[in-house]
Amino acid sequence: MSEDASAEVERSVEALLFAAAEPLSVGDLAARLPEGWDVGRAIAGLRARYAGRGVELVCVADRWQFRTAPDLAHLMTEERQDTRRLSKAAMETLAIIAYHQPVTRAEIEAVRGVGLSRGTLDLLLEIGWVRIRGRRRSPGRPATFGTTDAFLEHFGLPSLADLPGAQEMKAAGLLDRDMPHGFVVPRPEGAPAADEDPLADGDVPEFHQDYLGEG
Amino acid sequence: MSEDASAEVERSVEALLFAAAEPLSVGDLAARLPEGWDVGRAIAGLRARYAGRGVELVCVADRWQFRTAPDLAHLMTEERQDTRRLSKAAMETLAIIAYHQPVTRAEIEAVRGVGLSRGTLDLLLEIGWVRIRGRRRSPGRPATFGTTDAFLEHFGLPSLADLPGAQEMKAAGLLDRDMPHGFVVPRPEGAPAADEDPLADGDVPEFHQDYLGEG
Amino acid sequence: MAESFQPTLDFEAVEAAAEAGEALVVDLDGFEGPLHVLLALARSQKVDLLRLSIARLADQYLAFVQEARKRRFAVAADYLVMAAWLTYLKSRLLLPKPERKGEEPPAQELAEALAFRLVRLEAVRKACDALHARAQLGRDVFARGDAEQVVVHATSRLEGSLYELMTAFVSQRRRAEARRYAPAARVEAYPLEAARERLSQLLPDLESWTSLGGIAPAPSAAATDAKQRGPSRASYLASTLSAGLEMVKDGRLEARQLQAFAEIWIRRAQTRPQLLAAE
Repeated sequence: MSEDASAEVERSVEALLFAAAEPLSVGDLAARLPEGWDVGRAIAGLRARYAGRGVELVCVADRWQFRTAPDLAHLMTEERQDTRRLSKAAMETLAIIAYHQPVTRAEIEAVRGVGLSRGTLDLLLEIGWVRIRGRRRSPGRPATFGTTDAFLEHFGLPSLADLPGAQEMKAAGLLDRDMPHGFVVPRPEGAPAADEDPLADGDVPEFHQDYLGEG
Repeated sequence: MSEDASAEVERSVEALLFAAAEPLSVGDLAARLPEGWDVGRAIAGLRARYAGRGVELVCVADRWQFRTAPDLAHLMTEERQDTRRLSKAAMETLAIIAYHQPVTRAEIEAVRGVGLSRGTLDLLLEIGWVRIRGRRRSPGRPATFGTTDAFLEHFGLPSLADLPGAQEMKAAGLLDRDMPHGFVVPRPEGAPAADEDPLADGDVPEFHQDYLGEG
Repeated sequence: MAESFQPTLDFEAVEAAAEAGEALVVDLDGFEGPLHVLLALARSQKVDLLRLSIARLADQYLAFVQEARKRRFAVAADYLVMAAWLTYLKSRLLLPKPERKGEEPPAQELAEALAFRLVRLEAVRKACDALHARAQLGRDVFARGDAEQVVVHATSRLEGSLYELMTAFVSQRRRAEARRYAPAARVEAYPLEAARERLSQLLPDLESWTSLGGIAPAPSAAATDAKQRGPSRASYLASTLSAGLEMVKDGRLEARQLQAFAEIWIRRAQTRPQLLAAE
């Protein structure tokens, strides 16, 4: 592709990403551009071009979006939204779900050593950062929770693998579902490792069963 | 002002303009930046930087905003095509116009035996399958309707003479039951009929007179 | 470690923990649960959590719970469960080593498991901080404030086939046909009077069985127009039958039919005396 042509791809991708309200995937972009245009290369070019500028091109949830540079946050007083300050319990629950997913309610409780109030999960589901992923193939078929793309977008993460410290935690065995040595006291719950069934259509777990009844 | 400092002003203005929900004036920008920052120069710098890119900094009513480049407007539109069917009434009206042309509104109603809703003719005219051919040389000089080339193209007809006649209708099994009394498939008139004046320039039929008032 | 296990020194233990740099306010609301308290206490030991002195941690925790109960009446049950379990664990840790295998996991393993849980909770805490420190959308970084929506041009393509056009034409014509009321098309009937008169004239000649169809007048074949043609064949037949049945009733005519829809035969009535004689 000639110099001119690739410049044209770049500015087209720039315009599309700039105009969009939502992050766009390479596929989204390609679908709106003539066939054969090298979107990936254009994105790489744009990333370099915007590096260090007031606006940067970032990858969130495997999609691309222009965002203001983080160090300029202090200027954005007008735009700042009243973000709900999550309680410590909610934030820890979110972190456990993010790092340990798919994770059941009982497993969340095991990590924190304390029961999970129903409102906490409700809140995270309502914000749209957490979703019910499926069901664990274990007695009672408890619902498993995971995070959403909106979670990745909010925290500016390209993917779950980019969760801060996730690699270290995994290496240290901290993300293993089983407690070592069958640690059972004081809360006797060590869910057996089993696979997860994806949530089937219409298989919406009932709150009483899945949030309260299990564990 | 040093090079670094003016670059900082530029990227701050860039971020503010990007994130703002509406265009910002120089005054708006200055109010949100530390005192003494040269907003005008930053804007000039940004204009130059974005010139020819996919996104441009434009001034609208003394306010500044980023807009996608005008030549990329086609990317901001999405063509979506959905197919729909003509209503039964519209299809029948089309058939009458096709076979009986040139035909006035009153004649269409006489053939169908029911009044013609304004929307039906409007729709056919809007689709471009029906046109006003001229005026009947009769009291009130009603507009005459006929089909267009687009109609022939859509139905794959080389000419009006190729409209299927009674034989084809019989072959299609449409006349199997009892043939309607005195069933004749009229030959449509492509050329102006003897009692028809072609539409002269500027002789735009008025709705009330030609679509509704007559008959 | 063992020397600090003195119930009377509880208060000092909490203070010691606080002095160790951990702002350990005795307020249960500040903690999510016993594990969080343990984590806060463990941090005060300033060692790798996996090399923690569990016995010392147990003492610190018991002191904390004691203090909490001193100031408040209600302490959540799980805090007490943890206290009881820690007391048990500590006593087992202090027991001389040789333990019978197979009964319960060795105390050291339980202690390690507890340490692991603390490490895991600590990791979650750190993850929380790391997440919180990230540039969050709407708080630290911002997307386009005035997004240009993609304009959707919906062009609807009309579907229509010649077959549909033909169908529409025919069905419209059929409806027009059904609507048409044509009084001119009324059927002209053969008057009953005429049939009666004609049959009376023919009666003397009807010596033997003659078919009704043969007697009824035929429509004029010469006429081309429907109006000139006069009554239909069916009308001639019906009126002639009707007149014939009247004459049967009067005793002047006889009629017979072998079966339904078969030909109807008529003849002049035979005289009654002859009939009687015959019987």
